[in-house]
Amino acid sequence: MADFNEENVRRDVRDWLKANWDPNAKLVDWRNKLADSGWGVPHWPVEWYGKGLPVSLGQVVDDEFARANAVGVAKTGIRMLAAATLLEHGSDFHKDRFLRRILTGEDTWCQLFSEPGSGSDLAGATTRADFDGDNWIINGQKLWTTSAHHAQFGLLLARTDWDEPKHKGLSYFVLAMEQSGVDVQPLRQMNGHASFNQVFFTDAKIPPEHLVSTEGNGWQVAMTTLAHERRGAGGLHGTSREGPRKGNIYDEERAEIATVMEPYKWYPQRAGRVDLIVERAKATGTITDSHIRQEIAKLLILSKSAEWTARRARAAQQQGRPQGPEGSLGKLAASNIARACAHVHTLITQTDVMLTGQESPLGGTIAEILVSVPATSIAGGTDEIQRNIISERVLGMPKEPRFDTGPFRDVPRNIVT
Amino acid sequence: MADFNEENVRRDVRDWLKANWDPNAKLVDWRNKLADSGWGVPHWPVEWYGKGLPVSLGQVVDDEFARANAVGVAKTGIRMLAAATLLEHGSDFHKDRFLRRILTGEDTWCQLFSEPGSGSDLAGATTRADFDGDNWIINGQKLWTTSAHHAQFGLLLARTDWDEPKHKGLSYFVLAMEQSGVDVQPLRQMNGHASFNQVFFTDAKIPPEHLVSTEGNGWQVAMTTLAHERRGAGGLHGTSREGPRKGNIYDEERAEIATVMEPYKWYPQRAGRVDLIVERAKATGTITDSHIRQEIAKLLILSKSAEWTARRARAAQQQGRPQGPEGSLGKLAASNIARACAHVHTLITQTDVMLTGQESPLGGTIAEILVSVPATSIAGGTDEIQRNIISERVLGMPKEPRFDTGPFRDVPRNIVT
Amino acid sequence: MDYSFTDEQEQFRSIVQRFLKEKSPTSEVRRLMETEEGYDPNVWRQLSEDLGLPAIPIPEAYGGAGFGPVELGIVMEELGRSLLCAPYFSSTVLAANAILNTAFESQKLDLLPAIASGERLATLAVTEPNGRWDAAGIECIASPTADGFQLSGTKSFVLDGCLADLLVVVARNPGSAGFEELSLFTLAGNADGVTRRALAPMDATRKLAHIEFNNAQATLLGDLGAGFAPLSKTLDQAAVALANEMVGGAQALLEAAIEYAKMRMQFGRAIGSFQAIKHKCADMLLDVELAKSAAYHAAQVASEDDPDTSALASLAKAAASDAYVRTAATCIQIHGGIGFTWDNDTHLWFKRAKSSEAFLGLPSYHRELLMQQWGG
Amino acid sequence: MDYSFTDEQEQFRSIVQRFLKEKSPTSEVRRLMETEEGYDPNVWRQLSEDLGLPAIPIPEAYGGAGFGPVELGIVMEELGRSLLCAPYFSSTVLAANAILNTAFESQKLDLLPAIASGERLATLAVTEPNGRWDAAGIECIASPTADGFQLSGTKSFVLDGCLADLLVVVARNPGSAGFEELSLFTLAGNADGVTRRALAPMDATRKLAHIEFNNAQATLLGDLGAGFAPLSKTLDQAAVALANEMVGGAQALLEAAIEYAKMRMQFGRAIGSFQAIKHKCADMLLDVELAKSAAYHAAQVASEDDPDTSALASLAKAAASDAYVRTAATCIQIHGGIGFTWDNDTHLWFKRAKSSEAFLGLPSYHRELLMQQWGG
Repeated sequence: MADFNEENVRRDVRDWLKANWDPNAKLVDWRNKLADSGWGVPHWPVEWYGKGLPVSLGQVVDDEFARANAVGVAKTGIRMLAAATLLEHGSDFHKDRFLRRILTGEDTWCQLFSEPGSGSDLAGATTRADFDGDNWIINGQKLWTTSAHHAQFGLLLARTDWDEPKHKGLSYFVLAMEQSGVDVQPLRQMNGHASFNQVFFTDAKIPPEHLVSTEGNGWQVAMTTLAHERRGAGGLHGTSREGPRKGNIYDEERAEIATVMEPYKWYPQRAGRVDLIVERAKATGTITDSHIRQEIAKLLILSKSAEWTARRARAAQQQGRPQGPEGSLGKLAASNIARACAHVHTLITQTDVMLTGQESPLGGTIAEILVSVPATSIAGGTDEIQRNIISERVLGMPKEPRFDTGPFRDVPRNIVT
Repeated sequence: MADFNEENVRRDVRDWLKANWDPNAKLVDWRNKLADSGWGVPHWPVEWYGKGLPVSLGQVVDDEFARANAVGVAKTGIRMLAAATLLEHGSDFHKDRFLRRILTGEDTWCQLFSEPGSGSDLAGATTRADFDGDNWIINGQKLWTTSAHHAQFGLLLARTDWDEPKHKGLSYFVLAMEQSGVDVQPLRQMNGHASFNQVFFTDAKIPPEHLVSTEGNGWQVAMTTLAHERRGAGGLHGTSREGPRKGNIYDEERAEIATVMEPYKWYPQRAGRVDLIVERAKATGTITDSHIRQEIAKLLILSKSAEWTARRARAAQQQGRPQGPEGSLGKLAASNIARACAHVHTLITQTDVMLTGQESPLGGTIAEILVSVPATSIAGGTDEIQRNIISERVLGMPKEPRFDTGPFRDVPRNIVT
Repeated sequence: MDYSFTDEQEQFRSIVQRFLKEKSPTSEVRRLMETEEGYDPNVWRQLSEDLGLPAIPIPEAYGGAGFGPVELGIVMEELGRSLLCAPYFSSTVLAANAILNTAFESQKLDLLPAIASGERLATLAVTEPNGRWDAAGIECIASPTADGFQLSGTKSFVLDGCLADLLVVVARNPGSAGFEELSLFTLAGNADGVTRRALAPMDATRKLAHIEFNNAQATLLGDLGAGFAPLSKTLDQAAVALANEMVGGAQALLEAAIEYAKMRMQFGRAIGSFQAIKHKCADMLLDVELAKSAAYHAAQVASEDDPDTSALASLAKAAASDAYVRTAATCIQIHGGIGFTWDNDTHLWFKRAKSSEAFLGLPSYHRELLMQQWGG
Repeated sequence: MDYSFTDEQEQFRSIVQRFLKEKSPTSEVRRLMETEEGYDPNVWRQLSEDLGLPAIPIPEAYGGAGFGPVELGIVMEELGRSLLCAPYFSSTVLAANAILNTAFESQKLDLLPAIASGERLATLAVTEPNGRWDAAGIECIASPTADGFQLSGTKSFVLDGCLADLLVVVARNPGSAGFEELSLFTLAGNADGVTRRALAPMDATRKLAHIEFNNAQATLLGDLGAGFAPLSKTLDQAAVALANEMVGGAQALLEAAIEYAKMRMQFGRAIGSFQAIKHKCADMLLDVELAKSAAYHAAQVASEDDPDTSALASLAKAAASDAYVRTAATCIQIHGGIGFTWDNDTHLWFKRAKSSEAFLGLPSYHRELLMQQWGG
């Protein structure tokens, strides 16, 4: 078991796939087989559906699955953040109860962290969890909850102690979404999509065994979830592989991915679509204007430089060097790129900027860019928060003095009605 | 005396000038006559060289002086700030001792407020004044002191109490510059000019009667000086009138003004010289480029809009309306204009940007612009301070919490060596 | 040149502001922008009868109130602030001015009184599917017939084009090109040979139409082929009016951002106490005040028929447009995620800012026009 | 494509950095920039003999060290950081590459070893008083004579032109124009018919010369009229080197600004604790790191002789130049009044940033070059 090497692993997984893989199986049956075998999440512990392989050898397993065109465990959406968090902080009860159905895709999860009154300041959550002797009773409101409307479970950050400082009064729960005290409403954005939900809790119930880690330790657990989110474990990992993929199981997987990816379909437009710029400028004839050429060039320079900066960060990581400043800059660069894109698309599109929908340029794509880019500098941490983080953590500049360190009860906060 | 009206005043000053004005007089003699008559500063009190006229009628007197081509009292440089401050806060001794020679131009003054350790935070001054039983003993260093090298007196802000909060431990003095404990050194700027001085105090002496107002009240007195400075009472009021001006007194006045104005000769370049842009773009042939046309247009729009904004503020003032936000924006607008000018001058000047001096474009003017504009967003209050003022005083946004309200002794500050 | 409003003008502004505050809360804006016609006829009648706003720029001789660009600017600024959904820009600013600048006396007497009273809704159709705002971009043809002219071609981005009773259309003589031989014509919105279709506007508060003319019978306004100068003047007047509308919208956004920043708490403080937010707000104020100065100045020179009006109209359009778009983006940013939601009102002004940026030509187009006049 | 430096390259950087830190403190920069020749021959000798820096980009066959643009980029970045006053860019980057790209084998063997050893100082004269950096701007004429060519015309902005032993001069055939019939020539700096005069540079650490050629006898490098391609390649290589120099300077400014902001107290706090300053620093870091990526990437593709090198050289020049100028301005702003004084070192880099912005062509020129290659 301890003697892993690439050759052994490759042979074992190849043999196992040869013996077991069937593109006409039912998706859940196949994934149960993966969970039992350990090949679905080989870097997980042997006790919990894995094989205890080092992460580096995971790539070998992935390669073999790709070679065989074999479908893997469910990985899209919030479910892998839930799994990672529970593996680190959950009890055996939690692992036993939740992990298998995460892998099979039978349960969908959502993240219940942000609130109307706590955005940048996530630890200022005021959704309350009060223990009534039998259950935790949840009241409050969460926001920006992707996929809440079809999730079975939510990762909930709620306040259990109002006399502790704000980071210490929070607890972390697994909440069953399908109950009467939970009301999920779509939240429409200014671009017309409703990718997110608002979730209202009115005396929703959580049994005591669904508390993760200990009471008051919720912020630490949430940090684990957020760290995995930053590393890209959640959300957008969901494009099916292309290739000669015919068979029932592929259809089932495609449907699963389509559902999970639905909220993200405008994300490329949110980023500004630098890829469209030069072709559009040619098509509209604006590429001959020296002013527009300058603006396009500035955008291309920004975008390429950001791309190379991300690669520098990745290269340093791969070589095991300490991460330089270049690793923290991507989000801020993306905001600048999105803004510059909207500006250049406007210059190129001219009067057609006034239109939207099918009849407008690129069947509405340009209009969608223009009304979506404002989200880039906000979602996942505003530019202002990013600049704080960069200046304090990367440049070592002194922190701002804080005014929210006393008992949370006394900290000035928003009145949410 | 109380019955002022425009007609009387105009007749009186005209008669008086007719009887007294002599373009061949000696400048000091003439100004002593002005001081005695009250016509030099007619809005000053009768007891102190004035006629107690309302400010509005001062314009009538100015008009008649201009009509007669008569020279007025000395008004350039810091001296009028000194006079205004002493008129408001000074004792009769101060007024008697200093005001006449301010008006005659025999004494030149300088302002000793800024220090190496206190720039934006003027109230953080650490130049100390300690009373030894006979005199105040001054030690420390001042900076950005225009004309200190030929001033007879300085307006000094110094700390007399280190246990009071910082605004309350300061006192305001008149310091005689011509003494051994005062060492004036020119301070060279990055553009090569040395318009300012550094002033070092080593046991410089001030007699007790040169304290202005009371001990510990220095910040209030300094506020008066600064308010007059903002209103434009000091500094740049010094271009001689043009016209058929022959006679000894004109020569003397011209020489006086030339000396006072010397430090300011690069100020037009500091502002960016938007006036040169279009002609330069034509001369260099760059005006045909659509990119450069856009940049020039942006600059012209900014500059004209700022000019009209200033006029809106003046018009409101003249009509006695409450000042709108437009009155506080000029300085910040000037920074944006200076920066945009430097950018456009660079675009127009191209490779010649590498040169300086006589052989370079416009005999060095362009080069001087490029190395002078960085001062615009700093001098007289940085852009950052301006934005604080605008957001707090105009927009009513909440102030930042302060950390310098305790005894000054305990306030973290710069170590100046 | 006067750099302030008179007391009468300030009073007039207050009246307009109060009316709009009552009649055009964002709940009404949201309701009307989802309708096909895009305005409330009742409010339009009140605005016409009680306040006489459609009459503002029209001389008394034609049933108007005889005010000038400054008073029109005041109305526009308040309309921009309140986002009132109404065919004011199309009928009062574009069509009325086009007729005033182009038509014979008898035509003005015939056409303008009903526009001034608000009973007739008119609009001006200049731009075509190519999106150009310069006269040389016009391809619509007016062919002479026995009893007038027949129009053929396509107009697009026509403000309230589906709603208008009367269309003022710019077209050219057959075989002509460039700035020459342009004329303005009128015809009823529902005339034979006219096919109107609503476009899907990014800014739902600004209804736009695509209009096809197939040998539609039309009446010539003024002299044949003399349309360039009056059209240019009309577009300059429209740019001045739009600039004033835009600074009103920008002001509304600025106020919303500041109000939110003072109220919103994060980290135990109002976010408005953080320099990052305070300094953004100071920069926004500067931006908006400078744009206001440009818009007011342009209205003033336009009222004096100053020869520099065209340059200053372009200057004001560019300044106000850039300031509006920037302010809208910053207002969303200060609101954070909330500012990106449909329920928050910021996007209503954001979209108006974007549509105004393009309407009558982008800022870059107007900067180029400015340079043609000031840059030699 | 590799996105990191090797351990050997990092080691090499450390050695160069240590040497420059010792030999080129700003006190030395200030001393040397006031001298006519603008460098310290002793330091140049050490830099040549001990570190072999002039040999870096020259192949071993010609007495060089045989390194490529990446190692040259490392040297340039450190030179930019330290502002060393020395004729490195002129001799090693411009002249050596021009000769390498243009000359016959025998000429390379003749000319390069002394440049590689640092004993001969050479420079390249391209630009003329018209300030153009494109080959079509060249007006200098090379007329054939019995024993070679005679140069006539004027060069300007020639880096270290008064100092150089050897001038490499770009000239064209009589009667030619545009990009055709250009050639490169060499002659001694003190040859007959050569009149050199120092220009007054804004950046005193970069000595510039105005050089007149009056029928000066010169030697043709390579083939007659084949100069365009090697000249373009040389200018691309120079742009890559300059981009790397600029990011070194920008990094020095960034570090100075942050150090000052952490140390400087106002209002009882380090100014670096104010968001206005912190956020400026975060933006500066982003600016500098993005420019670094562009500069490193350009050096890497240049070392692979990638056909996209020219586009990426222009991209890097524009990115680094803009970042450098912005960082210099922000560094002064963060220092406040102190940053505007002569005694504070910031202006040394500020002026280098401004001169580098124009040297080899402004960012706008390079953005246009980029678009010619990427924008169709």
